[in-house]
Amino acid sequence: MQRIGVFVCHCGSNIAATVDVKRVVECARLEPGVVFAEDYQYMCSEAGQMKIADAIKREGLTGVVVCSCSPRMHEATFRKCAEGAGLNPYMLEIANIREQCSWIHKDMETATEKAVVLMRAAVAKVNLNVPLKSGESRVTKRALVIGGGIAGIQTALDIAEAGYEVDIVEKTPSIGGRMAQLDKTFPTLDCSACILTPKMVEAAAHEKIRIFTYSEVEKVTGFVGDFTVDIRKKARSVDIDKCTGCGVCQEKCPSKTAKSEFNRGLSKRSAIYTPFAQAVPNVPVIDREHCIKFKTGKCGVCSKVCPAGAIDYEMRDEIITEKYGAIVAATGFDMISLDKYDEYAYKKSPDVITSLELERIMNAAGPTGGHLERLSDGKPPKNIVFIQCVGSRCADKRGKSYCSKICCMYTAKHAMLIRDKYPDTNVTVFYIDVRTPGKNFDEFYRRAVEEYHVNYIKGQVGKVLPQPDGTLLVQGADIIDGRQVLINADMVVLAAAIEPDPTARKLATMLTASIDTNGFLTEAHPKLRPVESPTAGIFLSGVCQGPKDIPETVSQAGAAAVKVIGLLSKDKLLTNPCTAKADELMCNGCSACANVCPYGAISYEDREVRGIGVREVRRVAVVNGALCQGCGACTVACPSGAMDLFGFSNRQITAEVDAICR
Amino acid sequence: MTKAEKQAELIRDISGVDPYKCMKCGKCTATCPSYAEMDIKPHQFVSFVIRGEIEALTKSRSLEKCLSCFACIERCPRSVEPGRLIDAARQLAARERGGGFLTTEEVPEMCDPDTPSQLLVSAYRRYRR
Amino acid sequence: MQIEKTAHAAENKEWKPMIVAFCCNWCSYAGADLAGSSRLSYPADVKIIRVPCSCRVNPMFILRAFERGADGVIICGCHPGDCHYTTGNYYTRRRMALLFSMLDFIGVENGRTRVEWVSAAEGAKFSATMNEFTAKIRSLGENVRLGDLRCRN
Amino acid sequence: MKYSYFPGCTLKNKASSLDRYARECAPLLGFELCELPEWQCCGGVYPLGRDETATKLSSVRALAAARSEGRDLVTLCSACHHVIKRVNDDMKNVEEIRTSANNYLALDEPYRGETNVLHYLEVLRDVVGFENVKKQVKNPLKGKKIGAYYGCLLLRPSGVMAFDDPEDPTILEDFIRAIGAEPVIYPYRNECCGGYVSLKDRELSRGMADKVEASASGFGTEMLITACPLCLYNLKKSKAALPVYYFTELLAEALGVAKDS
Amino acid sequence: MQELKKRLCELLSDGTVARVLGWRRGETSFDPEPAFFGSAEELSDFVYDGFCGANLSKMMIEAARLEGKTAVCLKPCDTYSYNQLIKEHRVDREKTYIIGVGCRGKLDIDKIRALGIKGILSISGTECDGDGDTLLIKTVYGDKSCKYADAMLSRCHVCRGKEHKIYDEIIGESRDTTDGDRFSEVEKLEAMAPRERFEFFRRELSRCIRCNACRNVCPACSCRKCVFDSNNFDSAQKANVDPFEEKMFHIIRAFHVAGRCTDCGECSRVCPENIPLHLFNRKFIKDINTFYGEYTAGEDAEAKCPLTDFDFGDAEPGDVTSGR
Repeated sequence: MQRIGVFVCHCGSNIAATVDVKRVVECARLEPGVVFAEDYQYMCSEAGQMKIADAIKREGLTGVVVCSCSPRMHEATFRKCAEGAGLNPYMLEIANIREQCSWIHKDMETATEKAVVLMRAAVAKVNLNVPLKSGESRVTKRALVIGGGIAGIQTALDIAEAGYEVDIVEKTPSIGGRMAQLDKTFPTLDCSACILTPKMVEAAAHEKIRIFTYSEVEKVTGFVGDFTVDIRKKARSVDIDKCTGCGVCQEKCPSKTAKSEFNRGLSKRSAIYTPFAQAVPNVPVIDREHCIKFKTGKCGVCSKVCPAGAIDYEMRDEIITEKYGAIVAATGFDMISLDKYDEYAYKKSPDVITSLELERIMNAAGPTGGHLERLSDGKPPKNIVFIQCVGSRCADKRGKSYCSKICCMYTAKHAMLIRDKYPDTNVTVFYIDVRTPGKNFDEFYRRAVEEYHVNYIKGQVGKVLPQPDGTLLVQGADIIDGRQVLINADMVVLAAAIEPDPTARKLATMLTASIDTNGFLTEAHPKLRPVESPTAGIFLSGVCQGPKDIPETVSQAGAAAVKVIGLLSKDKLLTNPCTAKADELMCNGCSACANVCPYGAISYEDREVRGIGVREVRRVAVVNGALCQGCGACTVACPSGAMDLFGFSNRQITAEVDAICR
Repeated sequence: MTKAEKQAELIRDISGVDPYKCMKCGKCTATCPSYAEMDIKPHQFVSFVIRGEIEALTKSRSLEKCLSCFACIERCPRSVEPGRLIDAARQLAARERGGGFLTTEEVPEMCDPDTPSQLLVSAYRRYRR
Repeated sequence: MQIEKTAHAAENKEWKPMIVAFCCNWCSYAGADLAGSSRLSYPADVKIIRVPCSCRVNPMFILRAFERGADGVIICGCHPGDCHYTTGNYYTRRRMALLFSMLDFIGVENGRTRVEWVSAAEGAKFSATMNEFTAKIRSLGENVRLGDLRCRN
Repeated sequence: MKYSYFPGCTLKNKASSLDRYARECAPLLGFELCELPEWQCCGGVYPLGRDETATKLSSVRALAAARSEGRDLVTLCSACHHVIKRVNDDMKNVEEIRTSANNYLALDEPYRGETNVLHYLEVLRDVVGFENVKKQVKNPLKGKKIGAYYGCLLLRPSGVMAFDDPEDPTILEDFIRAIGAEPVIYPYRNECCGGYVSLKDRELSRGMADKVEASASGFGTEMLITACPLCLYNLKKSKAALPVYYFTELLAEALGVAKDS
Repeated sequence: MQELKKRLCELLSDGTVARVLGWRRGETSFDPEPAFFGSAEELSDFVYDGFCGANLSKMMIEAARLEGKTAVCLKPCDTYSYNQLIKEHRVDREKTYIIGVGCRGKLDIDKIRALGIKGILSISGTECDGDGDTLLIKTVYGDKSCKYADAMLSRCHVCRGKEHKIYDEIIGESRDTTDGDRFSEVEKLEAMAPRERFEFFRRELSRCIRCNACRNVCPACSCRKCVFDSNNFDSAQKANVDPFEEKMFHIIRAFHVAGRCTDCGECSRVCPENIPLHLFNRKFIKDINTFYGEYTAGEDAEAKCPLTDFDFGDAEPGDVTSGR
């Protein structure tokens, strides 16, 4: 039996004016388990707290009920006070007789009756309270960043600058990501490589950062502060330590049929290759599918010409296992496939290209050396049509329901750059809406119209009809004029929707991080916790969470880094003690609880279960206290009631119900 | 409910189109092969239904000019499918006028020796009740 | 308890409905606090039980309340999409839709059960909801049907 | 392999060559078309209105008849194929239409969209296989540059028709290759010829057909093929006056089925 | 049945399985009971006929704990239950050899009695491989007969099909016996006034004697310890102290199996008071189908249970009950 003390606060006249506090005290004395009750002017004052602390010691209280304001106000205060007096803080409960009683009722009789009921419910609950202790878990002071684009690089740099070790895992042979493929960036038109490559080099040179390129995360176990991750380092076939990056191998490689991923398939590359000149690390990989040596066993040219002897055809995939305290997903995006959009003739005509392809064409290191030309005949285009929202904002099965966010701005950029460099070229943009919320964004777009006279037409394009003479007849609508527009273009650029990189889905499963219907990783709270995943210790950086431009990506990357630093700066993590726990004897092992857990906190183990007349190995649910946030979804999903929640147990809530309904 | 509102509802019922899904991109008009002949353009149909201006719709030349080629239905990114609205408006007009857009008397002179029966059947179905 | 209640009725005292409100800690309980600090009154018949999330409310608690003589049970949680635990209220929504439909099926007036989404900023909505719900329960009267289930078969 | 066969009104008179050659070629390709005993005209146009039931009944009868024969239902004419496939989809998925159609017809067993509707070309592609068609070809149409004209009805709406990629179809091109000729891709192959309005508004439809033929000949097409009697009629009237054939005519020629049999 | 028996003997003697779970001949020709058979000799008592309605899948939970493989005879409808148990990790597929047995509808002795046939001594025509439409019944009052279909369990009239959803081999033919609408009873009740519905359930449920037969037979209701037997909700069984508990029990029982119930109908089959308990389950199934899209528990072993799943656009509880 508990020894409970009840303390009723007057809150000046806030409570006492409407609730007969003396009567509440008297009624409290009659409740089972209550050994002491008193009232006081201001329970939260130092004197009030002293009264509670004294009573705990003097009366040997095992539980306390404070009838006062909302627990959201002073529960923490009173629990700290109880702890100071040697009582487990979770043995204290609040009966909210101010916000939920005295402040909303006028009649003293009614308010007092209700206050008594609320007090009884709290006493009934405390009778069933048990001391709870926050667990502790160790924090491994190292972070993992998955994805080596601008998001991943920035996050890693920020974490490393704070003095923590960071590993970057990147699946392609070089870090840099999509930003490395861009020519210029909006709204300032500075060169993408000029601002990105210094960061890539800085990351590579940073003593706290390790970079695993051509590598993928294979397996993740553990929980916040203590993850264990298997990383597959794919066989590069080139010894990263020996290679000097001289590039002779790429020059001499006889197989030059593979399509360059970096140039979006618009040019060819050798079988041994670095994706681009500024690659970090500047060490090539052998693409075994295209390598003659791997296909036929004969060749070996690269090995012969390599002055450093770095080529190793025998190299195998290697799995390394490492521990991390926090993981950041920065898996980025790709453009959607346009196979199903052939009304725009993307498959039929080489002169219908995506914006990212145009980005490569405009780039000095790109397939055309930076000259704007048609891929079909190498002629400079005179009429270019841009089509917006190809696959974005679609309610049909072909496209994506969301706005890809970056297309309006990069199209304005492309239009402006083309008009600037090739003033004779006519540029038309078909748009549905021009969306430019961002610093200096609308000004940028207006410049395209006002200074560069880009022809913006509100309307979509219905069909692009390739003509026998090689031009492209663009049939669009101008819905402001209410007419159809026909333009004889010689290049059409499609602003294809972006989608999360396909690896995000697999990764989400490994991390037990949730993804939305579009494949974006879900944030813990859309407003208040935008860079955290609902799974503790997993953070989100960049487009893997939702469409973003570069400035937004960088700021989110920084925010994710701060969250990681905050986590890694702790030696130990205190865990919320109000977590779920399964009664092994009753658990069916049916997985219903795990299916509703938003945090992946529930796993199953084959455990030897011992009880009266029972001793066997069973599959039972095990809650990881470090991950569980205590929502209780599992307790209701569990049919047998084996799953219960500390602090809000089935018996406690039932007791409250009973106390109210009597 | 006014007559116009009733008719608007009827059109929405017959067509199954939710005009509020339209984001006014104009792809229907961009794609329509006979847009030039139309007084009310395909993308405007939605607004007429929303505003309840059904009489203008049922009197529109567009009803006869629509080729029922389903291109606007296929390419509509919001699955609004304006072609259905046009068809529903044509239905409504045909039902109201009793005889529809085509009288039996005028048919023979429209035919030639090669006219496939399919054309006659479909014309009757499109233009008459 | 039953005897007491019957005696109560015999004395012809004014009947007061007994209403249990389960409120999630993050939104609705805070909404109730806001109703209080804004002095937006609602009947004292409503007694609130704080739960971490609406998804913590087990149908057993609801039936238990009815068993013990409650006249109405209302569950309040964060608006869909705003759950502190991301998805809790979506489960609540399904569970309660099915449970209430079942109670309706066996002939218990569905006005006695309700789910309402109340955010921490919606003190006025909390108060209005409770006023409305209490009025509804008053119009339905004492929970005789469940009483029937309890004692007269 | 036997199929129930719905020829449709036009194939019984104006478009008899579409019908006859299709039947004659079938046995050479290992299947047989068994005409439904009592079929009624499909109406030529799929009624889009959700409250239209009466206009869908003839299709339902044909579909139910095929079900009772336990066979898939094959059609040739694009319009019949379009109408019947879409009605079938309604009967499968739209409860109101299913209920009211069944109430009207009072069949022994309500029809619920059980029949599989196939176009002749789908049989060639998915059952026979174009490689096998190719093996049967006796007189390959070597060197002929043929433009496929799809029109609207076979392809759209793709969700229901599921015939081919509505924007980049390949079935007729594969067919053309199978009979030894060379397909020509031109952008108007899936644009409308204006067939439905050619009775009332000849000028409008003529304009459409002209565009199609101009585009096709611009890309070097020597002849057009189609599966639709209405398209054929309409295209034949256009300015460019390219020869237009039913695909079955060329199939018969390639397989060596005598032209005048 | 001979073919089935022969095959079972083979499986036992070649060591493929350590035991067989099937039905043993009862005292009469119409009360076979589920039983394990450990050897070919024991199989002499094995029977499989129209009265073998019991769903054996639940017993496979027990079998999972035994050494070696168990061969189990599952009818098409039983396979749904078995799949559901796989999904809930209650049975061990690796240790199970599933023989999909043919079924042409199972018989209900009470249905025959209800036809006015009393003093039954024996019944023939019940073989599963037979195709006679008539049952011949020897009674103390002479020979009687009735139609096979008229003697079928109610659930067989709304059978979900003759397809086994999971099996290692199939022995015997199955027949589709559906001739009724699964939800018609539920719909009939829904159409009643609330008062009438209330009276209906009060009448039915007042007969409940809390024998727990429904709970014990139900393949979904398979908790190691039932919530009604635990102290966690202060709801441990107290013999009729509070009659509300019976209602609570049946509502909660149905709620706990909602989305998991395969509608096998065993609860109603075994209820000694003939309470139509399946109505609760069907109501949930119907609601789930209406609110969240068609779902058949146990159709496969992967699909997510509707109650541990959600959609952002789900209906609100208030809309649902007010029939909106």
